Amino acid sequence: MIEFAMHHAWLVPLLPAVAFVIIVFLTRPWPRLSSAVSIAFMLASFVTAALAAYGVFTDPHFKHHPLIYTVRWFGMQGLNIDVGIYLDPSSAMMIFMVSLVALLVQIYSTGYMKGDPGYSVFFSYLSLFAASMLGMVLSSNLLQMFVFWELVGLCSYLLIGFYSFKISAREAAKKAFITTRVADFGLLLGILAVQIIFGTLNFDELTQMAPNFENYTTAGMMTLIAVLLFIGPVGKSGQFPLHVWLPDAMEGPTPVSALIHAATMVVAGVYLVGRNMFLFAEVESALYLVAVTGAFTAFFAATIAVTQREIKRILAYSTVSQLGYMMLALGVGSLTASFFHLWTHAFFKALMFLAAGSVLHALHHKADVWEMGGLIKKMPITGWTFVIGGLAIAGIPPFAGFWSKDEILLAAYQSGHYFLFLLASITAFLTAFYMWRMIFLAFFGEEKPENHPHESPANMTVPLVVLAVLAAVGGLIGTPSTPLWQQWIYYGHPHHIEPNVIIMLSSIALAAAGIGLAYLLYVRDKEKTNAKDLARRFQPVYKLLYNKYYIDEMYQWFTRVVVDGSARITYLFDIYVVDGIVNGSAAITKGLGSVMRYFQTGKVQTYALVFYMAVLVITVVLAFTDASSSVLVMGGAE
Amino acid sequence: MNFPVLTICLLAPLIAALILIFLPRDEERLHKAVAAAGTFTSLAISLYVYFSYNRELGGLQFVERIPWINDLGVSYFMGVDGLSLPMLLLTNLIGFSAVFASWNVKKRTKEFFVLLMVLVAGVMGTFIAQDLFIFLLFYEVVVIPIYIMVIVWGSSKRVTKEYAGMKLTIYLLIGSAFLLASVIATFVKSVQITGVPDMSFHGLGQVPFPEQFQIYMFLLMLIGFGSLLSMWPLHSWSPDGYAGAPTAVSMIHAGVLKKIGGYGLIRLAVYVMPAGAAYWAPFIAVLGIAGCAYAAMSALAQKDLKYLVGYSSVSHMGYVLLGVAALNSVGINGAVANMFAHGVMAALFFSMIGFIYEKTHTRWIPDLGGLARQVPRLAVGFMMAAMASLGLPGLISFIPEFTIFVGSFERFGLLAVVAIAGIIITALYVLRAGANTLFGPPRQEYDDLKDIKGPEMVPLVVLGAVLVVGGLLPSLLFDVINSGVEPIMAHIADYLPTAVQIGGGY
Amino acid sequence: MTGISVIHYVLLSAALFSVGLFGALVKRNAISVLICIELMLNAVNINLVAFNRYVTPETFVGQLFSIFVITVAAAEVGVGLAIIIAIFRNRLSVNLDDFNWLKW
Amino acid sequence: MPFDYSLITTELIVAALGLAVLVLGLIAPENRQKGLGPITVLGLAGALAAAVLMWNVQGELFGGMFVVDKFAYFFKVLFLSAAILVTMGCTQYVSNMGVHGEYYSMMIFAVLGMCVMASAADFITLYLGLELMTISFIILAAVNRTDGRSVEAGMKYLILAGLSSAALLYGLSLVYGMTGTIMIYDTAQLIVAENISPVLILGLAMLVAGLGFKVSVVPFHMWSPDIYQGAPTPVTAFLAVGSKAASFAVLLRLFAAGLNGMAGTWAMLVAVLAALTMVIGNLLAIPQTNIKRMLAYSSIAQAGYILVGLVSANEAGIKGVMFYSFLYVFATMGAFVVVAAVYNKVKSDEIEDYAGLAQRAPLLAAVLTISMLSMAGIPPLAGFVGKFYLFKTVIADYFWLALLGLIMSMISVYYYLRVCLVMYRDEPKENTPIEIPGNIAVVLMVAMLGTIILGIYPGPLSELTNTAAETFFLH
Repeated sequence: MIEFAMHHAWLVPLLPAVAFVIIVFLTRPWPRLSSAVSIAFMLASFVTAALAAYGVFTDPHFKHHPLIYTVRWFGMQGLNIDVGIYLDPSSAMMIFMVSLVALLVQIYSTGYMKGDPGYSVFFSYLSLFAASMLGMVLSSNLLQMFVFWELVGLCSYLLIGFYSFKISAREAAKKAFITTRVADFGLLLGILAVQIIFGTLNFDELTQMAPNFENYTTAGMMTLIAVLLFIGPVGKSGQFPLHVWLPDAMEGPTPVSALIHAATMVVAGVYLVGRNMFLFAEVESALYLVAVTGAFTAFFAATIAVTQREIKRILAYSTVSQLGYMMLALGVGSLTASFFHLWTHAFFKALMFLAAGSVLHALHHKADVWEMGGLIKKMPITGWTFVIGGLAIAGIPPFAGFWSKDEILLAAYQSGHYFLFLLASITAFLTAFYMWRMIFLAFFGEEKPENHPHESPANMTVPLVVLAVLAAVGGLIGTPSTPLWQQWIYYGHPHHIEPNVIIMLSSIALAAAGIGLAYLLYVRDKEKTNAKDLARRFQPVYKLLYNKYYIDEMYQWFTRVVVDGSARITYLFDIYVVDGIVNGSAAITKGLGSVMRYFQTGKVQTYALVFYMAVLVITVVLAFTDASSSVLVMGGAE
Repeated sequence: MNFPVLTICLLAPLIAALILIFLPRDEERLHKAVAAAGTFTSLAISLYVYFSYNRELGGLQFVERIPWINDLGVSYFMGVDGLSLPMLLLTNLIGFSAVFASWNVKKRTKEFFVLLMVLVAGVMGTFIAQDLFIFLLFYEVVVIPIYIMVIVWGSSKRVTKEYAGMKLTIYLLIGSAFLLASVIATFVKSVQITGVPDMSFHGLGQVPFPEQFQIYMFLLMLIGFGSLLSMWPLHSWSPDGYAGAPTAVSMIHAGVLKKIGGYGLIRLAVYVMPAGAAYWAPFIAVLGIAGCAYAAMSALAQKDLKYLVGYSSVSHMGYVLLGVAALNSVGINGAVANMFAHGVMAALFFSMIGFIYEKTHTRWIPDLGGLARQVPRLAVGFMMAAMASLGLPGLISFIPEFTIFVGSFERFGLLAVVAIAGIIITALYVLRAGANTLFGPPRQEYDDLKDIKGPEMVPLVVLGAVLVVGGLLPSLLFDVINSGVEPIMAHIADYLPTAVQIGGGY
Repeated sequence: MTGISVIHYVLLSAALFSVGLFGALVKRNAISVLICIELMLNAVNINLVAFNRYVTPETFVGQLFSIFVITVAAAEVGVGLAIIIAIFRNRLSVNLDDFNWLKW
Repeated sequence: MPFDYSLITTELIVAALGLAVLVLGLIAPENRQKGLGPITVLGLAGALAAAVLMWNVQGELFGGMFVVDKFAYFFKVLFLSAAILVTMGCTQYVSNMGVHGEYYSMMIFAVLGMCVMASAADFITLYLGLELMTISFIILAAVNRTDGRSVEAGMKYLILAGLSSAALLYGLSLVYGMTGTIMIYDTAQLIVAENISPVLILGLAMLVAGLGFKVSVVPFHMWSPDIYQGAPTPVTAFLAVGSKAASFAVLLRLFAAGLNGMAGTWAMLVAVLAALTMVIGNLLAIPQTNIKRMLAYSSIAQAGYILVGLVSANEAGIKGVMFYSFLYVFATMGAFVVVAAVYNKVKSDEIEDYAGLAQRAPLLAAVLTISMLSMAGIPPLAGFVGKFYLFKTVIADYFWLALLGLIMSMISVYYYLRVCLVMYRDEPKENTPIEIPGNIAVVLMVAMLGTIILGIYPGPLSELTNTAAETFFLH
């Protein structure tokens, strides 16, 4: 059974794809049936994934010898591409996590999306997404990965724009697609360079070649490749400066935000960098770039999150920030820490999104946390699971987030990038603060009389509970005392970082301080005067943060003025210059014709005159150009 | 002699046209049925040929050869190889779909379908003719039917249909004058050199033309085929022409007719004049790249859907040129595959735009919006075409583009990056168009639109299926193409600049 | 006869031809123009006869030719006059400048 | 010296027919005059049969003044076919005109003149044939006495033809003076590149002008638009085909055979004139609004293309000229018969009155379109193959000429398509279909099928012209 699952791991992505096809072509008119099909296939996929993962994690052989099955996809002289599966501990972990979260989100959606006219379509998209995401995780080469990478992007586009009749959703979807497209341009270039330089895109072959890259190319080129490859993840994982689409992506239905824009798709970038660690590891500078980008993004997004008011936006910026953590970990060389955080983050962030969805569901999509309050009384399950998520993300032991975040801080510290470590630590404080600011504002304090919240139905709360459990205990597999994680998921050789008590304690302290500050400002201070006062006192800073550093505006300006402007200029050039030449020559031809026709006067003698003038001209020209006739003699007559 | 499969394939639409001529004027449904039957026959035959073609063997198959004009060394020489086969299939896919995309034509249907059948047969002929002269006979068969179809059934927007039709026709004809001149010169030169007239592509390919001669001739052929392929800056007929043309013509023109340019460039110019190709390749690459970027930028400024797709197709043809210019196996494979992919995609795009125009009477993007709610199936077709246009993996156009990028990146390095950047702009305009047409708040005036159904679904189903199947199983396409490209590459290998050592360029 | 050679005849013929041509170009009356054309044909006849005399004295080819020319010219004039009558009936004019319905 | 008069069977038949028709026209009662058309057709068909049957007979008459070779037969077949087509296709037009006897007899005499021209091997025969044809055409142009335009055309043709004959004769006399012979094939031996005098050059220029006038080469073309427009349509058609082809036959005999020795002098001249002719003919056709006038300019352009065949002055070139002339018969006849048929109904030659022709008479519209496109040289119609044969002879030495010719022929599509535009796009002014009588339909089908078949399968005609061209230099 396990054996079967491992050797048929392609079933994992295929099953949801089948569900997609069935829903689109057969069951679309029957919503309940569609969701049943979707969930059934997802469950099958999850079981297969779990079995396969179990198989991998029980045989240490796979630590160094991934299970690879490939078939030829297409090829020609100079370019041969396979498709296949690449099953190693990392991908096993990912398929387990992705299929699990996807399954839970689908179950949750049966409640959340109830009655929506696009119910069936929604489930078909979710299935397609799951298929693509799982396919990407299992990819055995870069091109295949890129294909699925784009497909998850497509699903993201479709799902963000699910309420496409809303202009904001439409624009957000477009923005997401285009922003990631810009990034994918870099990724594509990187892939092309790899193909041309190494002649293959297969991970197993590249893994062998990368350490000896001097045989193929220069270190500079190698760095360039790594940087190009990294651009893709910058877009997909919402790293600065291409993070702008992710908060807007919250226009999609909340289950989508949970699944795609928190737990799975956005970590694809992290996964891609991790998967290609063999390339990045060869070039120090590229790795450093990853680290800096990650750390800065983490901090930067956290500062924005502090001032935001909409519940999903806060979560979105928090996601950006957490993704920054993961990148930082990769950058400092710790695949272990990065993927560990990826793992825990998936659970607690999905949990928080789903809980937020539950809140929105109850409040009829009123999103501003300042207009909520005291929800925990009416919505205990949602509230308490949210609190668990909050504890996890803030880094309070023994919740999952603590262990993974600690691992990252530790890795950063030990890599010697103290500044990055400092930035990460501050971020930890900010994270705790803004998260708990939100929790306190939304769930505690006074109830707002205009709200009539009610607890969500079981199909929504059950996934919450499951995720809450995972968020609580999911980190226990990687504690210093039970370093299971560290033994399985690593790059090169297992990390045996000595736990550093000071760092551990300081991170707890920072988290506690953040929560405490939030408590002081938003619970103790019933009127929130201090908070408002602070905002007023630091008005410019507050505005800057609240407006997300005006990056969106800059991009908009760039698109509107530079891109559209040059497009307009090109077009005008086209119709007036390029086409002008064409029309001009046509006009000249026609004009010549209509002018010359007037030589045809209709008078016989004009014609005769032209006739004999021509004879004269021809004679003269021929007599003067023909060499043999230069002697003026009458040859035949003499 | 074998059963003349290809001739029958070629004649089926012509026979349909002949039957149509003798049908009464007002039997509209019958006209459509006959046209559909004719194109379906061709489609079925070409599918049969495509899948029974022996890929391992490669080379010309289904050959028919009858001496035709002895003093010119012309023979009625039909056959398919890996290069013509996808194009043959493409022609018939689009021809068949075009009949159904024209299902709502009400005006003078008899003439319309007669001309359409001639059009399909003409295009098909160019792809299966293996003799240069016969190729030329078919090359311009289509020009006049197209003109008449544009002026009678076309639409006037930014430019009048009369202007569009005339521009399309005269532009392409003048381009072809250069081609004809070079063909005549090539023929005369080949007789001078070998003493035996032979107009088959293969025969001409064996003639050792002097290098200088090849260089001149290649330039002329490039002008000829380039204008048909809407190579920048010879592209300006294309957006206007497509905008003026009726749906079926836009489909066939953008879908396959244009591809004759790329096909001819490979089949004739590169194959017969390899030294010329090697000489001009960087120039072609620059034009191709300019075309990609320039047309993509122009497309971004468009508000009329047909203009948008018109410019977009110019941009995509830039990729084809780039692939050809790479002059390596990968690049040319990609170029041919991209022609196929773009053909399917453009035809689908134009047919969907045709339906939108038919139903809403506008193609002006700001006047549209929210159609996804009112006509969901139409929206699906539109989005599929749009996604294929921006090169979404999983649809047919990604792998060809990728292949072209590999081929050209290898040869031209940084230069190719500009073209690859075109994918961003493409995404921008395609998504904008999709978003502004299909999404957003539905408009009241379109509330009672009828979604496409019945025969109208055929283009979406046929072309959409090809989009997806070709995207998932690119080897279906590439194995065939490769079997045609390899011999060409082997043939011209001696003339090519020494291949860039892998990685050596950096 | 030493003073007169073929050149003189040729020059005479050329002069006659030119006079005829000049007349044909400037005269407005259709009949005058026809007569001028006859002059030009006669110039040709001079040429033919003179060349016969000086170049091929042993045959009569040139003279024969000139007789044919005279005959054909007569036929042409016959047709010409008929047409001029026809057009005069139609337009009440024989002025060539009036015959410009067909132009451009 | 006994002459083998069987060699001129064709001419004899035609001459007899002409006289018979002339007499019949005078004695036949008014209501029987219509019968002259079929008689003419039958008689010409007999002559055609004779010419075809004697294809393999060769020889010469009258001491070499009249040669009978395949080249001559080819052109005779061409003239006779053209005459048959035009007579058959325009019987209605002629009876509307109300002139029968003169028309048919003059038509036949024009054919006789052409046949003589095709066989002419000396200056006298050449001149006689030419004048017989020209005078017949002068009468034909003015044959519609009640129509001012027709008479004006006759008048103009009379004067200009006279002037051009004078130039031709003057040129012939100079050549005679310089060489001492009037036999074309003898001059070939006498004129060599070394002894070209200015007088000979003047003669050459005169010859070019005189014959250039007949084939309407720019700048000797100016008569043709006026006469084509004014003359009755069948006359125009026959003028465009027969007169032009016959003059090309003479032009080839005279230049390619007789003056071959000084080809170095005139080849470039002819090339330049050909180029000018193509350009001017096509450019001036663009703004025309009368279809006959437009076709006149277009036929000027056609002359430019055919002239290309003369530039190389070798067998291939002659073959090209013959091939093109033959397919030009079908194209021109198709076009003009349509014009005549439309005129019968619409009483107008203005292009705008062709509105909706595609709906009133699809066959007429289709034939006109196909004929015009064949003239433009669009594959797969005959014109393309013809151009291929013509331009292939010059492409090595005069590449610019070939390229220009091809470009101009593509530009010509512009004005042809304007006619298509009116015929296909516009709605007809009145909806009554135009009936096409059987004889016209036959002519139209022959023209259309000829154009298409010669385009798709030119092999047989090509071989025929090859053999005919081979006999050209065998004297």
